[in-house]
Order: sequence, then C-alpha cells, then structure tokens
Amino acid sequence: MSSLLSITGLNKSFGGIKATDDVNLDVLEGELHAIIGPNGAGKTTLISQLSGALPPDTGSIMFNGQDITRAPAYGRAKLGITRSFQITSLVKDMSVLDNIALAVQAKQGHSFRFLKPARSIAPLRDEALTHLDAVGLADRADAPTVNLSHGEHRLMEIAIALASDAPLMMLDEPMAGLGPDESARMVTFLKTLKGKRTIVLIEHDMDAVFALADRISVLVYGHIIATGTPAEIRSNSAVRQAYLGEED
Amino acid sequence: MNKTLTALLAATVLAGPAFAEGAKIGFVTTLTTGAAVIGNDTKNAVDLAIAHLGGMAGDTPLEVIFADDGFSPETGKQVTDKLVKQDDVDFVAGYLWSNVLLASRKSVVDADKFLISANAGPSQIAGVLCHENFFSTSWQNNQTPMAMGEVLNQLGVNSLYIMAPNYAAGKDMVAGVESTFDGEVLGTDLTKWGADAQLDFSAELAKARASGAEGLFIFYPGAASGAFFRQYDQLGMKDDLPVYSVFSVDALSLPRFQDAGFNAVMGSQFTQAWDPTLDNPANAKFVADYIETYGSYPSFYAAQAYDSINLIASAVAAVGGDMDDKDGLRAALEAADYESVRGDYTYGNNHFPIQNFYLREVVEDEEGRWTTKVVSTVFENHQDSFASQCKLP
Amino acid sequence: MDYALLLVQTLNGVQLGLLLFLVASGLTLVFGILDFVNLAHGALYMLGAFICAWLTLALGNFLIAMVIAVPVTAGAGYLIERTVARPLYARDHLDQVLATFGLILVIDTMVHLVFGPEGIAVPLPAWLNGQLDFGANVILPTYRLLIIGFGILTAFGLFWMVTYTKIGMLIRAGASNRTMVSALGIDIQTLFAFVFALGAALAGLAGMLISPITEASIGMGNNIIITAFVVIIVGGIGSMKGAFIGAMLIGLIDTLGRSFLDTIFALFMSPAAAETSAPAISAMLIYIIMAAVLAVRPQGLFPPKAR
Amino acid sequence: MNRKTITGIVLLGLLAVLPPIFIATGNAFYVDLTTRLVILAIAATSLNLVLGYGGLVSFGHAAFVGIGAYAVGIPAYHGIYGGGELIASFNGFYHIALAVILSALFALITGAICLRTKGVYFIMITMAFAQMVYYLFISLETYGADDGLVIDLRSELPLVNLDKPLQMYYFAFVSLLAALLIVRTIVRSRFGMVLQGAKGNPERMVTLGYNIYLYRLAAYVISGAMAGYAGALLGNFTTFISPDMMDWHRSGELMFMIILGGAATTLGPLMGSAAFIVVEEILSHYTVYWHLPFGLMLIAIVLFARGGVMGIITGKDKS
Repeated sequence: MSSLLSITGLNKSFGGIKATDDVNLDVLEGELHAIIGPNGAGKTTLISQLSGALPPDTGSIMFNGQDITRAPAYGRAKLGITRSFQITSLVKDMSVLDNIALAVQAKQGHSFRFLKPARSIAPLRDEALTHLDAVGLADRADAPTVNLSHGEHRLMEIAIALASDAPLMMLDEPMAGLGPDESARMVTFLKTLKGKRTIVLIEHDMDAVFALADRISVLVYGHIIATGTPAEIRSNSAVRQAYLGEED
Repeated sequence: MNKTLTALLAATVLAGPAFAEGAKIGFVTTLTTGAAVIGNDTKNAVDLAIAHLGGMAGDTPLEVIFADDGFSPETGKQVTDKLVKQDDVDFVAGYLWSNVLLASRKSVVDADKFLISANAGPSQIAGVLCHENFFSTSWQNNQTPMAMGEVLNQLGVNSLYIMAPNYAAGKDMVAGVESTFDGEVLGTDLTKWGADAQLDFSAELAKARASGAEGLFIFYPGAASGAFFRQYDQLGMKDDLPVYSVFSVDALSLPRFQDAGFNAVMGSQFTQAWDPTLDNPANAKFVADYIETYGSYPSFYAAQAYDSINLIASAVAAVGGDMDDKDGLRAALEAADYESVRGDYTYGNNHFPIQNFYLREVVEDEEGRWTTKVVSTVFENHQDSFASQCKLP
Repeated sequence: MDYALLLVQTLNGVQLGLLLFLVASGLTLVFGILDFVNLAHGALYMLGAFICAWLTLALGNFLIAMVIAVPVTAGAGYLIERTVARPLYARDHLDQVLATFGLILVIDTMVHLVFGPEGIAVPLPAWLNGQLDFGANVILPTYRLLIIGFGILTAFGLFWMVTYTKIGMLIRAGASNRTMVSALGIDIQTLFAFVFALGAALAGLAGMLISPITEASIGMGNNIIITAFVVIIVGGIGSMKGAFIGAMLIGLIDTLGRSFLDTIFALFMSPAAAETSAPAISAMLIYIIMAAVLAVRPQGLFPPKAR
Repeated sequence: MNRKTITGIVLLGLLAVLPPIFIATGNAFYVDLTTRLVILAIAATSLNLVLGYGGLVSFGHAAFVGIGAYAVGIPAYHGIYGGGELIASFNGFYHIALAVILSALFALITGAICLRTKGVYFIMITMAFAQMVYYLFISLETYGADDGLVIDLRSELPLVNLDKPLQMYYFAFVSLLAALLIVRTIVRSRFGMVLQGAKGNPERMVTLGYNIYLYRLAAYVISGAMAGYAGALLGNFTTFISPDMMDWHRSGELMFMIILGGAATTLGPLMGSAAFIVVEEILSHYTVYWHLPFGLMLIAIVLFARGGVMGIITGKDKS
C-alpha cells in the first residue's frame, strides 16, 4: 500500500512550548491509523496543522503526492481531507439535515447558486438523508440541531465526514463524552467504514483504539515515540513506560 | 405594530385636512444640540412678538409652530417638509444656518409658500437662487464681513489671517471680508462645523500666529466662539494678533464670558446691522420687554426673529387675513411696512434688506452687565453685491 | 520650513495624542478585559466634563472640582455597569453596540436637560491661564503643557498599575484568560465593575482636562469616541502599549494634517479647493491609516497575547 | 402561517393601500413618511442579508446609501449647472446603474479588506470606511461639501414620474417587494445556506471545503449594491443629499431597525423600519427631547426583548 498522507519533520511551537516536535508520519491508503498519547501531547495541534487551521513552523505535509503544507484549510478539504472536531462543531441553529446537506453541497462544489431553494433540491436532500440514515439519525432530520443530545451530535459529525466523501477522514476523539452504549454504537459503525476510507483516529478510549486500529502512533510531548501495529505498540517498552504505564 | 399603524391611520382620517383659519407660521430653528442656545433665544423673541401683537395680525389670528432642525441640513429639510405638507403653514420662517436654509428652500417655494429667513443669508439665495416668495429680515451673509473689511482698512490693518467654519455661511463670510479688505490675506482655515464641530483650534491658531499677519478675522457663531476666545486668550495672542470678528460675540456669549471672567473680550469691536442701543421706539420696547421677560439682553438672532414675525403680521393684516391672496401678501412683504427694530429699511429686488451696518463695541451697562453699543455707522443703506445676479425685477 | 511652527504643532499633536490616550486607555481596558463594546464611553467623557465644569462654577476652583469629579464620574460608570453593561457581557457585540448607542442618546439628552444646551465655560486659575514663551516664536499655553504633563503622568501611572500591582496582574490575566481568573477564585464581577469604573474615570478625566479649552458642550463625546475606537483598533484591542502608540500616532497625524496639508495641497490645486479639502482629507487620514494597518495586521499593531 | 408572518403581510398590505388614502384625506405628509419608511426598509433589508443571515455586523452601511444618493445628485447637478459632460444626465436608468455599480464596487474593495478581520474589528473597520466616505464627500466643494447638495431635478424614468408623490411611493414600494424577494431567494439558495452556515460555525464550513471569505464577500457586495439602490431612491425622494446621510449614527439606526424587527427574518427589517419611523414620529411630535425616551426604549429592547418587535408580537423570547 502507498502512503496517502506523508508528514516530514513537522514542528510547531507556541511561545517557548513545543507542541509538535519533529513529527514524521506516514498514513497508508485504506488504513485506520490511530494516534494516541496522554493529555496535552499535542494531538489536536497536529490535526489542526493537517487540516490547515494552524500553519506549521517547519516541515512538510504531502497528500496524495501533493505538497499541501501551505494550502488553505478550505483547499485541503476540497482535495479530500475532512475532519471532525473534538468539541462538537456543528451549525447549531440549522436543522440536522441542513448540516449534512451543507457537506454534500460542498462536495458537489456548486454553491455560488442564488436562485433555487437549497431545501428543494432533491439530489442534495436525498444524499444527505442517506448519510443520516447510515448513522441512524434519519428520523431526526428536521429537528433543530441544538435539540439533539451530545451522542447524536457526535454521530452527526460522522455523517458529515461521510457526506464529504473525502478519501482521508480525521476523527478527533469521536467517543469523547459518550456513554458505554453510544461508544459501542460508534465502534461498530467505524468498523463498517474500515477499508472504505483512510482514517486518522485520535482517541482516548484504549479499548476502542486497539479494537479498531490497523496501526497506532504514540505521541508524547509533541513527538512520535513509536508507530506500529496494535500488537507492536502493546509490547513496545518505551510506550509502556511513557504512556500505558500511567493508564493502569 | 399594525395596531399602531391602524391607530395612526384612524387618527389622520378623523383629523381630516388641516383647515386654515387665520395665518399659520412654521418657525424652523435649532432646539437641540449646543446650538439650541441660539434657537431658544429666537423662540423667546417669536413668543414675545406674538405677545406684543396680542396673537393677532389685524383681525386675523396668528399661529406659530416651532420645529427643530437639529443643527443639520437634512433634518431641517425634513421638518420643513412636514410644516409645509402636514401643518399646511402659510409662512415658513426662521433658519439660523445657511446650509439648512439652502437645503429647505426648494420644499417651501415649490409648495408656493412664503419663506422668511430670520438669520441665514447665503449668497446663492441672494443671487441665482433668488425667489419671489423669499424674504429676509436679516442680511446677506457677505455684508457684515464687508463692513468689517472696511473697518480694517480704516484701522490701517495691512494683512489678515482668516478662520471660519466650513459651511455655506463660513465661506460667504470669508468672501465678504476679502471683497472689501485692501490688504493681503495670508491664510485661511475652514474648520469642521455642525453637530460634531471642531472646537480645538490649537493647530489653526499656531498657524495664524506663525503667518505674521497683523489681524485675525474670525466668524464663529454660538458655542464655538467661547472655545475660540478661550484658546486665543490662553495663547496670549491679544497683543501680537488682534482679533476682528463677525457674529461671534453676541448677547448669548457675553454673559458666559463675563461669568468666566474673560476680560479680553471687553472693548472688542465687530460689525452688525442691529444693536440693542439703536434709537427707535420699536427697538426700545423690544429690548426692554425682552430683558424683563427673559432676564438678559436679546441677541441679534432674537431681534431678527422678532422682526420676521412683525413683517409677516404686517402682510397678513394688509390682505385682511386672506391667505390665498399670494400677490397681495407678496406686495405687502415687499413694502416692509412695519416697525423694524433696526429702523426703517427697504427691500432690494432679491428681497434682502437695504440697510445700515454699524460698528459695535463691548461695554458694561449701568447694572454691570456686559453688552454692546454702537460706535459708528460703517455702511449706510447698503445693498448686497449679489442682487444684480437675481433675475427678479 | 518653519521649524518653530513645526515644533509647536508637534507639541499640539502630542497634547491631542495624550488626551486621546486617556480616552482610549479606558476604552481598551473595558474592551480588552470585559469584551464589551462601549459606544457610550464618549458620553462618559462628556459627563465628566460637565460635572467638573459645574463643580468649578460652584466651588470656584477647577483643580478641587476635578478631584471631586473624577470619583463621581467613576461612580456614574459603576452605575452604568450595574444596570446596562453587566447583563450584556454574555451577549454578542451587536447588542452591546445598540444598547450603548441608546445610552448615548439618553446621556446626551439628560445633560441637555440638566445643564442646558449652551455648555459651560470653565474658568481656570490665573496661574494656569497664561502662556510660556520659549523664544524663537515658540509660545505655548501653560494649560496645554499641563495636559501634556498630566497625560504622561497618567500614562505612567496606568503602566505601573497594569505591570506591577496585583489588580494590574488580574487585569492582564483577565484580558488573556477570563476563565483562569475566575478559576483562581477572584470575584470576576467586582473586577469587571472596577475596570468599568476605572475606564469611566479615565474618560471623564480626559473630558475635564479638555473642558477649559473647548468648554463642556453637548455632543463633545461623539467627536472623540470614534477617534478613540480608531486608536485602539490600530493599537490592538486590550493593549495599553498599543493604545498609547496609536493615540500618539493619530494625534500627530490629525494635528499635522490640519496644519500643513492645505499648504501641500495648494501646490497642485486652487487655494480655495485646498482650504476645503485639506481638513476633510486630514480627517480621512486617520481612517486610511486604520484601514491600512488592518489590511496588513487584522489584529492591530500590538495584539495582546492569545486569549 | 404563524402570527409573525401574518403581521408582516398585514403591514405590507397596509403599505400597499394607505398612501392614496392619505392623499384623499389631505395628509400628504404621511405619504412622505411612508416613502421614507419604505426606502429605509430596503436599506435595512439589504443590511439584513449580511448582518442577519451572514452574522457580519457592518457598522458602515449608511455609506452605501450615501454613495447611491450622490450617484443621482452629481449627474443631475452637472445636468443643470454644466461641466462634467461625461456624467451629466437625468436618465434614471443611468442613475440607478451608477448607484448600484459604484456601491457594489465600493463594497468589493472595502469588503475585501474588512472581511480579513473578525468580530469587533470588523464592526469598527466597516465604520472606518464609512467615515472615510463621509469625509470624502465633505471635501467635495463642488457638490456642496458639508452643506449637502440640492437635487433640483429628479431622475427621469419611462412610465413613472418621480415628481408625483404617489408614483414615487409606489416605485419605492415595488422596489421593496423586489428587495424582499431577492433576499428571501438568496438566503434559501445553496449560496444562502453556505452564508448562514458560515455565520453559525465558520470553522466547520472551512473544514467542509468552503472558502467562506468569498461567500461573505459576495454577500457583502450584493448587500452594498442593494443599499446603493436604496440610496438612489432616497436621493430622488428627498431631493437633498448631504454627507450627514453617511454618519455613523445612520448606520447605527439601520442596525437598530433590524434588531427591532428581528434579524434573519424576511420581514423583520421592514417591521423594524416601520416601528422606528412611527415611534420617532410620535415621540418627536411630543417633545424635542424625544431622544431620551427613544434611547431608553432602545436599551430596554436590547436588554429585555431579544427577538425584537417580532418577539414581542409572537410573545416568545427568541433567546
């Protein structure tokens, strides 16, 4: 398998603190690559640099053989990178369906259209409904987003990621704040996605990570100390010492 | 919301068209912002004039509706429109500010009403924009500074620096003094005017001093004059750059100068078409009753407003209250057959007064109040220089 | 080149700049820490001027009046904070703009009703009313020099307070991280009320200082508030240093523009046109500078550290 | 249909039939009042597109109105007094095109800069640009500078004679209907969905691949052009224009009208303008100090009635 996303020598510091320290990482096409690490290890900072929300100080990011280090955030999304947010990020005052439809619309790329009411465009609506159905929220389509529960918001995030049809999905803690049942539902769902999309998953729930990931990278103080299969990571002494040891 | 509109509608329908019984006068002046001090003075004078007339012009009752121009041409025009269309007045009088008058002129004359300026006298309305239904009870803007230019020549002032607000009247004042002044004008500063007028003149005064001029001519009506004289005094410029002003020292500013202990103004001279000491019965009555009623000397604004009501009343009486007799009213206005506080005057073809201009001086009256007296007559029966541009016969 | 004139005008510009700094510092404190857009800051400037002017006439001494008027204005600020500002902290800026816009109308009209429309001329003690002659045509009013001195003193005081005192530390912390301050167990409401009252006092102080020059007049606050906003936007909201440098920049540009622009314009247009356009263009200059600064640095020249 | 929409439609109906009744009953002045109301409603509706739906608090919209008004006044001035042969004209189509194009162009240039900033910086930089235009027109000696410019002859259009108050009114009223329809269509379109999405959550929209800067700029230009059109109407209606029209207070009033009527609703700006004009008219009838109750009302509405007049009518607090 070739690598879809290739990160070389990425650095980012805030003031004197190094949030990202010489990160080198290859995400292979089709794999589910989990990034784990203790709180404050710089996982979200890393995702933000990959999605373009934060510019890196040095280093390069290649996607599909293209240098995207300095590409604007919306440009990366167009190239096929999508992300979900650690803290749910939805358009709260719109309906559930509208949120998903905006993602479908973004993919279709015809948004400088001023005349036809968006809600009456069948292809937009229907596709959005399909994705809502996929995450089991079809019956809530017309509800205002604010009225949904936290768990449902997380599922909406996934539906949006699905709708964007991006080859690379970056999921920032999709299980955060979910109850055991909802977590299980999410894990099942992510399993069905495996192989269809390349996924970068940041997650604290170790059971979920080890159940889902093809490969795992461990980030500590902004530096990747190990990358490997779940089994390799389990047995890696440096990881056990730096990270897993604390978890127990 | 719709209830309010319905109510409004009902009210207007019930009220029906305003039926003219007697003569209606709309009086546009400034009742808000800092310039309201002038507006209130004119309002007092109008009230006094109505009281003196017993509310009647001959057998016809007079009604005055006041409107606030908010010191802005736009608002002034709006309230004028309302007076003309809603209140259906026969005369619109007042107008302190030349720019407000210029903005409102069309609304009044297009509706075939009479427009009586009690203060503003912009050059345009005296010249190309003159109109048969426009009359002034003040002066054309350029005249007073022309008189001052003449005084400067007599005093032997050879060079001048000029400061005035940047609006229609300010520009007329500058043009006026430049037209008669024989010496050299070394610099002119026009400063921001209106509700957000510039009141800190440090930069301009420094320039004036550095210019080396022998005199400083200024025009700052209302509150701005206080700020100006204060800063002029603080810079100690009295000895090296004497100030010559028009419309900047008046009965409104003098009591405040006195309160603030501002002695530099005592003895200062300026030109004007009216003074409280002018010796005629109408003026004596007006000044005495004004002081008695309101506790202070009337300003020239008040005098002109007082005149405007009396002029209107004379015309209304002449036609016996028939407000539809426009020609009769016009002829009566042109005759200016009333007791003006400035003494008798006649109208030129552009309906601006042909009148005297005096040099006035700040003095203390017997009760210790600061006021003015006439020093000399600068111009006799002076007509403005724009009358020739007016197409009226 | 007339160097004496240039020097006098520069000092005039510095004086205007310091006055602007007093207004802008209060605004930037309120804005930076409370995240509150207070359009009525200019109305407090006017209120301060009127209170002080009235007290001066009542007590017969400008300096004593000022000593009383500053805390009174702070009290007025506190009252406004309690009634209008506090419920709006959690709202968006639009609500704050509109409510304080209403506040301007209310305060302006109240002052008109209470003190009359004509404004109040403030007499100065004789020793302040004169001028100092430095020779070579450099003559400056004593009082303007006093404003310069007072402005510098207040600026130092503010910097000292913000940098070295406990309340200053809280203010700095509050500007960058509000939740942290409340997490530290500081009564954030009291801190906010204090900052608002301090801002009002600074605005009022500026109004008091200018009133012996321009008189206390209705609407005087509306002239300065927009300029003060320009100052803090150029300087970077919440930054005391930015407010100072922005104020000096705007003060100098405004004064020097008014002084020399007509001469420059007269080189390539008629003197009459130059006389009219020069003041307007110099008024435009400060907005052009603001647009230029924001086009290059959308957060202003000295944005405070990330929130 | 909810009460809100019904109230709005009733208001539109009243506006459609009232003016002839005003004339018939000899209250011509109220035609002026409603014309002003309708024109301001167009300006407020245009602002609502960016402020209500786009979440972009533009504090300088009066500048567009002013530019539109001068686009009528300046050609008319040259038409009468000569000079400027290139622009001298009384042709209404030319005036309107000029108003729309110039204000759109101004919106494009300033929007490109303003939209780089966020939050309060955006509020203030839009205001700064408006002040710039304000001072620019003050410096134009030929066109009256501070004193303003009297438009001696109105724009000439086929079929309508703007000198006739009723025709002027209905021309404005039809324009208002068009403006309402345009904004309603835009906000429901795909473009409008993106604009509203960018208001609700800009970060998310960027992540989806939207260059929200471009969408906002487009909305800003459309809004500016519409406000310019309103300005052209206003110039024709008042026949007097002055830099005062662009003062920041005027921009604040437009914002207030939207909040009063309810932002991000089709008829909100119209309701707000109506309430604003009527309240102003009633209060100023009773006292020259009407700014005091007006200001108190403004504060009270912001503090206690977030949904604006609409909120009061529907009896629901939007927050």
